[in-house]
Amino acid sequence: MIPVQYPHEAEIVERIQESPSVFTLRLRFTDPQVHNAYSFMPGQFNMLYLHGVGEVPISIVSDPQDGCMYDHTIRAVGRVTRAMAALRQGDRIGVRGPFGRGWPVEATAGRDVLIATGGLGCAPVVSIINYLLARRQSFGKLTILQGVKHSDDLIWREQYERWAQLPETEVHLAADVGGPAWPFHVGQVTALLDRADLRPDHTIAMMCGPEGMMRAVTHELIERRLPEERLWVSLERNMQCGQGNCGHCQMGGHFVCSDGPVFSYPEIKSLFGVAGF
Amino acid sequence: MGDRNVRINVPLLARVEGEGALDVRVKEGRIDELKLVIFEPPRLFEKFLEGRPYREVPDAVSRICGLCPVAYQMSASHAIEDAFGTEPGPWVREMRRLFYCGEWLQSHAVHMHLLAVPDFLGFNSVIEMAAHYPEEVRRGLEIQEIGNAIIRLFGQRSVHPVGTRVGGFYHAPQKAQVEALLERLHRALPLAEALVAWTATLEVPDDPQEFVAVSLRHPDEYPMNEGRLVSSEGLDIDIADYQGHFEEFQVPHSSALHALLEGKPYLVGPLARLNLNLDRLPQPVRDTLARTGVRFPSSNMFHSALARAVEVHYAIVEAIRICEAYQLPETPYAEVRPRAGIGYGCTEAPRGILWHAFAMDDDGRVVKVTIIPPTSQNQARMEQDLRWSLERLGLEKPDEELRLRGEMVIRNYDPCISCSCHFLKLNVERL
Amino acid sequence: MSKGKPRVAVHKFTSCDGCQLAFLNLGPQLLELAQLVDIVHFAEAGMVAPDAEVDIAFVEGSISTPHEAERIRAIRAASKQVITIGACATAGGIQALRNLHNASEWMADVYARPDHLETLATSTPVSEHIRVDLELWGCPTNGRQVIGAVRSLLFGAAPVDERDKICVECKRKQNVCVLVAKGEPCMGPVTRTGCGALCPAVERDCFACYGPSDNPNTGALAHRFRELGLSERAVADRFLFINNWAQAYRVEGLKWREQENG
Amino acid sequence: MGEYAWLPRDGLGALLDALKGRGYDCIGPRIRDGAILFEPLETISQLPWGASDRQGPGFYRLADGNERRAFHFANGPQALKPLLFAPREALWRVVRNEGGRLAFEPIVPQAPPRAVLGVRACDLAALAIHDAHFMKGAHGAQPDLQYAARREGLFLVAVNCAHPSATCFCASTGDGPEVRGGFDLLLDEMEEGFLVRPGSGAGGEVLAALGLGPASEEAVRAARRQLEHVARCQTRGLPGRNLQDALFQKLEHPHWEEVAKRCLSCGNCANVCPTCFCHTHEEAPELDGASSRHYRAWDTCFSPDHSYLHGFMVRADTPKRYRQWLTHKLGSWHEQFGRSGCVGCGRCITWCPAGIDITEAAGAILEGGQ
Ligand SMILES: Cc1cc2nc3c(=O)[nH]c(=O)nc-3n(C[C@H](O)[C@H](O)[C@H](O)COP(=O)(O)OP(=O)(O)OC[C@H]3O[C@@H](n4cnc5c(N)ncnc54)[C@H](O)[C@@H]3O)c2cc1C
Ligand code: SF4
Ligand code: SF4
Ligand code: SF4
Repeated sequence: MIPVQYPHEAEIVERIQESPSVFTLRLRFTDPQVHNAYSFMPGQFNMLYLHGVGEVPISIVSDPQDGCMYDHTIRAVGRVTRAMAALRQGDRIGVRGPFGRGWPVEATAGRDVLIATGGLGCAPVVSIINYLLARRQSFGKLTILQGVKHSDDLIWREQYERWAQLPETEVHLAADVGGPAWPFHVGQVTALLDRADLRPDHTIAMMCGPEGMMRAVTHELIERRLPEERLWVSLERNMQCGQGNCGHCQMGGHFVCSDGPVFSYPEIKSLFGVAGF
Repeated sequence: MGDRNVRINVPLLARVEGEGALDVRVKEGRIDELKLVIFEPPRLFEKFLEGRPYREVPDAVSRICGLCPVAYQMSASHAIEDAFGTEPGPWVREMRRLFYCGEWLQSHAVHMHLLAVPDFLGFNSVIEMAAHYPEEVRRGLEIQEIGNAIIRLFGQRSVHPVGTRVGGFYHAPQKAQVEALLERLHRALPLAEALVAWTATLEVPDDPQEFVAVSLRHPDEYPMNEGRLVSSEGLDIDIADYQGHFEEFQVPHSSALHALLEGKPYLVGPLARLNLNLDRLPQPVRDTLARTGVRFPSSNMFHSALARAVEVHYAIVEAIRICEAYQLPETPYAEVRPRAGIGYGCTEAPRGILWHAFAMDDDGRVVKVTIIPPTSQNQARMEQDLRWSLERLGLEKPDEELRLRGEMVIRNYDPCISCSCHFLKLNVERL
Repeated sequence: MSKGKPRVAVHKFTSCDGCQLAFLNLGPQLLELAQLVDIVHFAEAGMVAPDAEVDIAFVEGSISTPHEAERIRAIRAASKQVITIGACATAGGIQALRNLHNASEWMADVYARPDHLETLATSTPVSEHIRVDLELWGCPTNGRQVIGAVRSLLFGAAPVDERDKICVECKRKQNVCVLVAKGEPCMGPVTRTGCGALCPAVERDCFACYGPSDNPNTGALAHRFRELGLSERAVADRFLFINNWAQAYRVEGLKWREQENG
Repeated sequence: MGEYAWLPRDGLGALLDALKGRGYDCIGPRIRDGAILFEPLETISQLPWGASDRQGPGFYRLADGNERRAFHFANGPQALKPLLFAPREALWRVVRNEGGRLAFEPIVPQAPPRAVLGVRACDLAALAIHDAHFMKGAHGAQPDLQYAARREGLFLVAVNCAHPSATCFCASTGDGPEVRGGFDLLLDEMEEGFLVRPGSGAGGEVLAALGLGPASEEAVRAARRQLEHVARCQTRGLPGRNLQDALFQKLEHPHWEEVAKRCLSCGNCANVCPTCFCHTHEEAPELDGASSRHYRAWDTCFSPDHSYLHGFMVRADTPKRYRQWLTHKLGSWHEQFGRSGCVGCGRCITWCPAGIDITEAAGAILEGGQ
């Protein structure tokens, strides 16, 4: 096991600017021992450390099978992430992880998979999408619903378009505010559910994004008779340690960093949407 | 010069605390008018202290000056204790001396290394100077830091320390802390001796002049918190009688009040103190001074720098003495029982006597305050010195040289312009 | 930040000079700092270029004269980042007590010829005049704060905004609470961290020289002070002191002052 | 009753010497700045002989005790927490070389073995929780390097309480006043001396080295009476041992707003609480930028950054913050640790500057049945 009480050096192998405020860092641990020992599951995250500035929790977006590099897609919003935006290929950062419980990959076996995301919520699910697509035969239909605030916020448009071409795969996009080059739906993600052809008793749903959006989708899906235990959400809370120690991420009795960040709906139902938890 | 009209405008005088301007009008080869214009945005401390409870006063007056907060706390505490009839006792008395040593060390070290010495050596700043005199600068910073450490021992921080209360201190340092400090003081002693020797080698203009020196004088100590007010012309009065002999008045060109002693400008500060209290220095300090070959009392104003170095040495020797005898007290302060009355406090701030008068009411609230800081007392003397020095330098000299000498003269007084002032512009008008 | 070393200025307004000492008391670190940044203006330390364009302008002091009000606007125009240092620049300082009184009357009491003085009726924080990028609180601001800000900016990151309560630092230092163990009217529960909880460490009450914290429950603390035996006037004094012009304190203090006056 | 040895009062010094002789740095209660705190202990004369305390909501004063007793006081503001989970400490250090490479290194304190005298039942109950949290990875964490280094070799001399304070309610939580385990040696203080009992191999060795005789049956009976008396003196209590379900049904109770009017959101309750473990991380780079230290520092659910997410605070106001503290401490703690997070030490009551009483708040919220 790699010690995660302190970071390990990683090199930025590649840096991709996805949109004016979003960038992807492709990382590789420099210590071969760490590199070999490291493995993760879709939905897990790392604590990324910027020298002298601090650490932030960031999901791993790459496919776990692509064992030589780990991608992180980051939106520059505040102190640490904005400073990280200045990183270039060849720069070094610190990485601790992987942390948390990822998506329930086993539970997808033989089922249709619905993935609903909002905002940059797509980052944590990209990994599971890639993971599933690499094991196409083991599950049924894949439906991807992605909502963004403004049409300009959509990153990875080509990727969505590529996925949309795959067999038994549907992609539906929506923006609260559309634009000239936006051929897709204008409005809430929930409206996309009408377009998707859902088979409630065969479907498992995974959600990620703003909690309001996830709550809305959850309610819609429950209305459509999806069993609660097949609804999965990925949560965000303030995290300092990443491993169930610092107490910041608690939501009721859960440590979101280690019990989650991915939860089944019944696990968190009682406090989901209660202001203050 | 004829009727050529020259105006030199130096936007900002460096290395003094604050902003002011110097206006010099030269007429027929003589200085016709000279004004040290101090623009101190008035902060009205004397006014807003009225009605405040005595408990707050040490914390409030400290904010008059970031360079000598201890001095303000000491003068005010003494004045209020005087008004209340509080006797803080021997432990507090000794510790106040130690506390004050800290301020002399830090303030003198800052002035010598960051403000004045670069003048003598021809640098604009300590950062430039450090490249050529790394050892000397390091030594200065070390002395400054030990001064800060003494202030922190009682007050937690060196600027606006929080440990002083009327009646003494809030908290007594632990013995182990004092022992740790003592060790540092012993290490600093040779630095201070070296500083005295080195300062004596700095080349300064040799230009004696006549002036009146004023300081406190104590029966058996070098003065800090107590004593009578004496002058080089035989004044010897109780501090309560200050206003009977000294006159404070406003001049149109300055927001800092000026003061005269029986109608004459006078000098306060290290040179005045040393000139008047040589016999109160302990032997080792006198010996070190004697080895420099410079004789005191001195009438060379530029010997102020050496006087500061001597006081640095003295402060370390004195601090060692106090720390060696340190005992934890039963209580670090005397209980205070407010009563109506007027009290006076006069202590030796790094820059000279700082005089306070506090009128208090029965609830322990302030009724009226008068504060006379050293820099306003030195102002008339500075103008006198500037006149003398610039004329001696020769008014026909280029403006730049006049300006440099003018600044040097001013800085030599270590004017605490925060207790008073701002931008220093030199306007030389030659008519 | 522009290429090469960032250019830094330290400006003084109405103040005691104490916050500039946060730099001058750095010791050897001051020389190190001078290697990392280009200190172009810092009059007290000998660098003079008040109008120079800079990346970071530190501003000490409140705005209390018409000339200062002009000067601060010029500094804003010439600086990428303006960082206020200390209670004067950030909240108007102790001298803002004049704002609650008739300043011209006061002036006449201190100076025989007040007409020789040019001053505003108020002493106000820099942020009432220009946009400020970062405020470092404290009377005085300390070296850790200024170095922390500079270092963060050198790393290309915004400095951390410290807004917890003094009590947090106080407990970390394992001080004995003076409010509980001595009944002192400690302002720690409504005051911002940064100093290191200095006052309780010497067995005395915090007097709020670091200004209001996040989410300050001034009303609850004022009531607690009353329970401890403070008069209405004494409660008002607690709030109307070093940071009297800071909104949270001003409102609470004036409330008690009015109650006292009936 | 050979179970208890008898240590005469003037033999306490021998115990201290025996501990020092085994290489322990000794820590014990001492008076500092108006309270009784755990401080380095050189001689037993430094113990608070003859001192006691009076405590109430938001109130603590030293008081006269009994000259013949060194432990005749109720716990002060600290438990063992600051000794093991340091209020602020560096976790790791990083150095960046010229080429931009980063070298990370954990900072593990050089902790000499320590012996603590005067540990109470509530302190030991809290210690068990922190051991589970920091060392045994109750929530999946790898063992905490710093905590573990200090915990290793900690020798605990416990004392049964003989003087309860008005804020104690350990009897109600079931954690005291009688010490039941987790110690190396256990003392009952009587006027003439101490009953001593070992609780571990190490404790047994120290005890054997002291060569003490057995305690009299009378002394044992007196000690028992003393302990029972202390338990009876406690007047405060919680409405039940497991309040999780009850509290989470009362999330909208108006009393949350009521408490918040008085609550200063200062976090003192959580900081003095021996079981609270929240901490924040801080970065402290050197000025030259080449190296940096990553610290952790005590934090509480009353701080703004505790629940901060970019652009949004989960708990921006005091009702939410106080509710988080109480529902975690008395509620969701059960889910996390299989017990309540409250050991009944009463510190949060005494050291709350506003004098808010956790037992009263819980009572008010659960009034009318759980
Ligand atoms: C499990 C998890 C996975 C995440 N995955 C991604 C991802 O793949 N891509 C991405 O861009 N963002 C992700 N985030 C959000 C990201 O961590 C925050 O945007 C980031 O911490 C903001 O830091 P900042 O210093 O730039 O912002 P500031 O607003 O300056 O925040 C200051 C500090 O608060 C804390 N903080 C602020 N916002 C959050 C937050 N949303 N979550 C946790 N801590 C926060 C951090 O300690 C941060 O340093 C994830 C968050 C979590 C909890
Ligand atoms: S002493 Fe003051 S700052 Fe410290 S905990 Fe008590 S109330 Fe808070
Ligand atoms: S404890 Fe309060 S008054 Fe004292 S230094 Fe800190 S902020 Fe200022
Ligand atoms: S309950 Fe008391 S100690 Fe706790 S945060 Fe509120 S005021 Fe502070």
